[in-house]
Amino acid sequence: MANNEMLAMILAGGRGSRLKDLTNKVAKPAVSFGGKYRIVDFPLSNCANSGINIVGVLTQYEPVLLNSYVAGGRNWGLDTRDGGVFVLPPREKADSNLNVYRGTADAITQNIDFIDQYDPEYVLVLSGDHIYKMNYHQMLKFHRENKADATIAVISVTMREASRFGIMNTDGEGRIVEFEEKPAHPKSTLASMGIYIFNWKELRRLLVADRDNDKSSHDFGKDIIPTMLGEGRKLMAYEFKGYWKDVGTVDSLWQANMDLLDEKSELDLDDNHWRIYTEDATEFPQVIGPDAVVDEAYVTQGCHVEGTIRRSVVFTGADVKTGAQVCDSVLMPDSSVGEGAKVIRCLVANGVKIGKGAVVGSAGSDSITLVAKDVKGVE
Amino acid sequence: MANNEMLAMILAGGRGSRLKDLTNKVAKPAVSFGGKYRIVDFPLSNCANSGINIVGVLTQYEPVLLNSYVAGGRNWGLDTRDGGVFVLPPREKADSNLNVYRGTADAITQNIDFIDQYDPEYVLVLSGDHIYKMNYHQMLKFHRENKADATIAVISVTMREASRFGIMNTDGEGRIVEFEEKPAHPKSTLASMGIYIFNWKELRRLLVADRDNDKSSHDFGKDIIPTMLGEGRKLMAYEFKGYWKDVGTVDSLWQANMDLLDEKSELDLDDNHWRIYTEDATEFPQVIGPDAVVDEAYVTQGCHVEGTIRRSVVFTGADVKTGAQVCDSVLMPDSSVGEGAKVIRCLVANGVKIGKGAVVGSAGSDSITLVAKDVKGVE
Amino acid sequence: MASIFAIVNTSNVRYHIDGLEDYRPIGAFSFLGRYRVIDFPVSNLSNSNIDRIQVYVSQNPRSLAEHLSYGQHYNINAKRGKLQLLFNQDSRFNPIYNTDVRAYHDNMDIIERMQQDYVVITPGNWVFKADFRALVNQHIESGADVTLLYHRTEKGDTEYRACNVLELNRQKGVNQIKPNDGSKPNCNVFMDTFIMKKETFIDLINEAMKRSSIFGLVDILNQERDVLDIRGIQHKGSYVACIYDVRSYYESNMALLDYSLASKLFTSDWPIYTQTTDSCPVHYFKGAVVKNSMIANGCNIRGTVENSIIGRGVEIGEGAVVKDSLVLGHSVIGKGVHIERQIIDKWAQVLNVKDLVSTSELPGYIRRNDII
Amino acid sequence: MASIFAIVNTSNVRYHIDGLEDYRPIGAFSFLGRYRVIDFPVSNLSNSNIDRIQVYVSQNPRSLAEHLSYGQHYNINAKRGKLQLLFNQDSRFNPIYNTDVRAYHDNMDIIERMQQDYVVITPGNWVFKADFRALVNQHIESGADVTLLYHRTEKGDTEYRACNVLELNRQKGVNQIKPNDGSKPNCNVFMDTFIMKKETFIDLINEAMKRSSIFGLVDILNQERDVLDIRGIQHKGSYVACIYDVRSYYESNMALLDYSLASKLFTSDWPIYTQTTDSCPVHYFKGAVVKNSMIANGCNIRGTVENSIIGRGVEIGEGAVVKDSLVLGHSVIGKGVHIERQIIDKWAQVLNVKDLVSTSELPGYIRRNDII
Repeated sequence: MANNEMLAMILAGGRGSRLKDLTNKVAKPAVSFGGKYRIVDFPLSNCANSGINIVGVLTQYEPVLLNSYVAGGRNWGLDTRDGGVFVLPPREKADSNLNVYRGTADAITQNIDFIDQYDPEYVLVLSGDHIYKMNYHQMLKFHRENKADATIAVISVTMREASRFGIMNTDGEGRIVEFEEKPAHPKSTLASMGIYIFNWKELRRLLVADRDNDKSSHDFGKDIIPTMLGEGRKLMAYEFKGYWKDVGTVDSLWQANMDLLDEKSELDLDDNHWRIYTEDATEFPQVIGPDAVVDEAYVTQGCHVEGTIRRSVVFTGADVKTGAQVCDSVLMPDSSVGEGAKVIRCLVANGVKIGKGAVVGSAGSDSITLVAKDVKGVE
Repeated sequence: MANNEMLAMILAGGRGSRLKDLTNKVAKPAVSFGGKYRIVDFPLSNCANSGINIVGVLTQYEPVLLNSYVAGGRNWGLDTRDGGVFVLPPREKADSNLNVYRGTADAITQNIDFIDQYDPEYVLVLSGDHIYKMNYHQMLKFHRENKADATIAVISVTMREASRFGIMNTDGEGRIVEFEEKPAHPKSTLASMGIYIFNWKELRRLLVADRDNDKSSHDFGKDIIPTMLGEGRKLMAYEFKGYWKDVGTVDSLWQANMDLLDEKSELDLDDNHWRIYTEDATEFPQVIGPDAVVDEAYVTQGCHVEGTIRRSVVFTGADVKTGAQVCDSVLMPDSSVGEGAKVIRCLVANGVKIGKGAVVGSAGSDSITLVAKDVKGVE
Repeated sequence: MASIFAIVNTSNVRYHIDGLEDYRPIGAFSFLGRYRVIDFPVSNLSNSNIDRIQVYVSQNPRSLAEHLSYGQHYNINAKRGKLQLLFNQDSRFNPIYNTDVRAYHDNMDIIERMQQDYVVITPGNWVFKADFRALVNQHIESGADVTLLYHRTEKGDTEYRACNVLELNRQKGVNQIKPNDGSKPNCNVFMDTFIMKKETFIDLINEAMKRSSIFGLVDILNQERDVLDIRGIQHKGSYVACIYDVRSYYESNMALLDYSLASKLFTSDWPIYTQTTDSCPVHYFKGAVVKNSMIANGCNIRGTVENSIIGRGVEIGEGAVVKDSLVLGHSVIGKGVHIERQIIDKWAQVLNVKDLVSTSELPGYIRRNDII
Repeated sequence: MASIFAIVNTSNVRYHIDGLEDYRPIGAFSFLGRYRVIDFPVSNLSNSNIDRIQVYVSQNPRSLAEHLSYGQHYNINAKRGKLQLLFNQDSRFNPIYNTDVRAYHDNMDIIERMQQDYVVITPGNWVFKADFRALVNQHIESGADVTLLYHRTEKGDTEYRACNVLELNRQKGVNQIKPNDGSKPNCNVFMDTFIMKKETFIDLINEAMKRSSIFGLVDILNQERDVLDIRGIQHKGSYVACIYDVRSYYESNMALLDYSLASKLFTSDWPIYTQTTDSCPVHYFKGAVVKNSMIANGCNIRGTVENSIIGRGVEIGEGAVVKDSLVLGHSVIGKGVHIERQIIDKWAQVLNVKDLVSTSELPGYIRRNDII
């Protein structure tokens, strides 16, 4: 498809420091999820499934793995003749020096020349660290039908949660009349999902003006959207109904993985009509040994299970040895649990080895134990 | 092929300012060459044909077009399961801020983590701005057979030219005993081609030491190679025989294009055994009109010739109108020459339009006229 | 947006081209030196945002399989979309069994698993430009059960002789689909392009198989025309070619040497994709004379080329004269050889016979790999 | 480095598997739930840095064509290398004409244009691990004209019954290649793998065609054994399987449930590539019981699975019991259904018959798409 009507820009520069040791060496969008995926697979697969061909990925912090991972876009079928996934870090130009992205809006501003190459009518701005399935083409249809200047995807949250989000106050027709960042006393429960459709010409003008504004923090939520509202532009809220999760903390990342065990969860990764694509691991088939117990689990290829797994999600290449017990836990790629070891309410990071007989986590813990370093065995 | 024995790093950050307006908006490696190619196609195709699967491209100056162009590596078949072309601009890490590459060696130093991912035995360092066909696998064989610590490709130049190059003085067996940068009184005519093979472990150690050396300019030729010679390492010169050209000036770029018209030139792009790959242009077939004259010319698809072309190279999408005369010139992509116009000894830049009846360049000029802006027609 | 899958049918019992078709189906024929005929239907579909495409092929599938590969170069997302080759067994003992219906029936399980609501069936041997999504929308709005695309011609008596024509009523309803008997210059040539619901398509195939083992889609539509609402849509476009014999193949290429006509077929908003072969540009040597021709990359031209289309990697020797000819890829026209009104198939070499001039209406044909 | 091209031959008149092979050649059979048999020869070649590969296919090419695509997922550079499907016409009126020699002869122009000096011919229905580049080097050093790969077995009387065996002299010279008549447990089973110069290969094909229209490569080698230096090389490797009937297909899969054996076939320095299908991980529901099994991604497991291999996207219903079975992709084993020693082909659904237990030595077989 030669469809350059809308291109997508994924903001993937976040450090994700609340994920602690999980983002020591990788950017948050590259963090593993759901057995075989990475977080950034979700916006990228959504783009592919929505018929978007050209995706810019704005990277900044520790991008080496993320760059290698997304470059070219083959994993998502985005390596078509005229399309592709393009990694866009900050860069030196004829008329400007190398500078970090100063904010979400500045990341786009620094790539105006990239976008101009394709001359799109619309630009979709996405965040690289949410788990959800969404048809951006439907959102564009809504944007066009409403002749909006910008459309922001929103999701209904509870009143209690609302203070943690950017909240959109809308009129009866869904037009945004006010935007409040983390309001102490929210007037609505429609939270911004950080997903924006802009008319490129108009956004371009705003970005150029914002670039030289010393007072701006160069952020969509704090600067661009308020400016547009101030100018009386038509901003529409597009309500999304479905599964959406910001996996910004260890607990929320664990919970989002656990949600996969729930047959009623809206996050169905087994849906033929909306596949989530990811890298192709050349791994041994999944082997369940003669004495294994696998009860309520989400286990992927390359795993080798000889012990017991209950209510857990086990990622590519993880290894659970004889007599080991893994309950209510997430084992990230290539982690291993030694013979007789117990892992309860844990998130075990990539490649971490838990020795023979060791016990980590506990059934009654308030929060999930992040196991980011090898645990010695008990002799 | 799961061959990670040697990976290649292409230094593509150069501004190429001697190419004047040709590199205003694109990095030098992205400059067009030979009708349908870009300069960087040569090292990339050489890598593909030499069986190298993983190529890092170190970009810095104006990389947006270069990034889009090389990302993924499909044009060179490098988008295999385990391979790829990875764009590597300077970046922010957990332990360091965003900094420009301080020199050719520093560019590799800042990407030690990238290289470590693949755990190669050898690293091939290339420059992104030379035109040549070379089998790096043969060079690796030479490197291995000599049990060298580093191997540098050299080419024999005339004594007069030697002062413009880094010159390798070797013993009878080809071992480098001395390196002189642009010597006033050269002792040898073996010039460095800027192509190095290093044993990765050893290079890694040297780069880490060089990183914190305040006195270093972090350059291979000026710092790393002299250090290795000082340590008494075995550095071998690998003599290349064949076509090799640094297209660093308008005149040399023009000349390298003209060399394609010479049937005896060693730069044979029609060689089935060593193809140069490039992007796939969706262009109309090449059309030669009823009154056209095409005599000694190199013309590619997407061109439309109604006028006269003599001793010239005509790039993708260029247009030569009725009665126009193009002699001893290079017409870069999408340029056009209006009815009755004359273009003589010129290099016409991408997209430049030469109006009806205009005359640019002259037969007796000392140097080639670079036409980088539209030329108005004569009424 | 209506969900649509497409079928490109590359074998049709009505069309056969001696010589050239011994090596590949018509869809794989070289076109304008640089394309293959099938690039046109597949690019049309891709540009229409239809990215589930089944290509049916029976004989000699290799060149088509390699050329189509998996569709990346047609801008088709390989995850969400799919360019799929489907093979049908070719009954050589009696070709009347090789109907389109049988090919679809052989692959019925795959057709049944398609998730799309509509199907566009378009042939692999016609060259034209069409927005199939717009045509499907027109089909849906009309309320018809089946829509057939036709080309209005004034040359039905001399051209399109192997094609079917549509007899239409005043409401564009199809009264009959019947072979062009050449009796009328003005007629509605059926472009072998069908639009219908997937369910209608499956019903028609099953019904056709039930009624006769040698029924094609056209036959069953003729029988069902009182039950179904079958309508014609006239194709708009300045260039239409059906390649069904040597003459139509030759002339459909040559017609595009008219630059003003070619400019209408190739426009920047409707790219025609093909597979790159990484050939270098054309090298014109001193003494070359080239007029009114299209030359594909990788050629070395030392002689004279006039009113001709030259495929990739062709060598034209010193003093050679090539006029009014189609020279396919990797052929060699030797020193001093003179050819006129010839089709030279791939890898052929004309070296020792110095004059090859066709004087009849039909162009001459030199077989693949032959040395002449 | 010797320049080598490879041929993977997926059709062999000696081997035929009723049922499964009606839908695809043996090379396209599912293996260990996640692979296809042909992944092994192609990965062997890719890992041996041989990237010009011709796959010969006669019947039902679709699944192979789709699975192989153009070889990117086998780590083959699509510009420098090429994974190419070559088709040979299948003479259904008399299968004795379907020889390997005829297939190569049909594509002789392509073979002649190959630029490589050596050819490795390896079959599409054997599973083993081999470094073909090392074998070619061994071949070159030995000075032999033709090298044949063989597997030393002690079970020649019960296994490899459709294979040929090599009679060797003390210098590993091949005295004869002849059908395994089952008379000896100890024998040298020919692994249908040949190494020779391209020129020797072309000469043998031409010579075979001259002598008999139904000669295969093995026949001509038998006749030329006094002229040519034909030698055997013994294959070293802990796992070798020839898939030539239902029993060998079943047992070659089941043998790999022994993890220590499987670990020798799958090592990190010799990846076995296959095509991804983007299935999600396996979901084990509350109450699932799984022992000693391999489960491919995309499955939903609610029942019991023991000593079985389950393909992609299979549904095992509540209370269902699957034992000692091979369940191919996208099948459904319904609630409470009990199957034992069965091969369930793709897309089949066992819903209404509650017990499917094979008591004979042969496993049962349920056809593709069937509802039981």
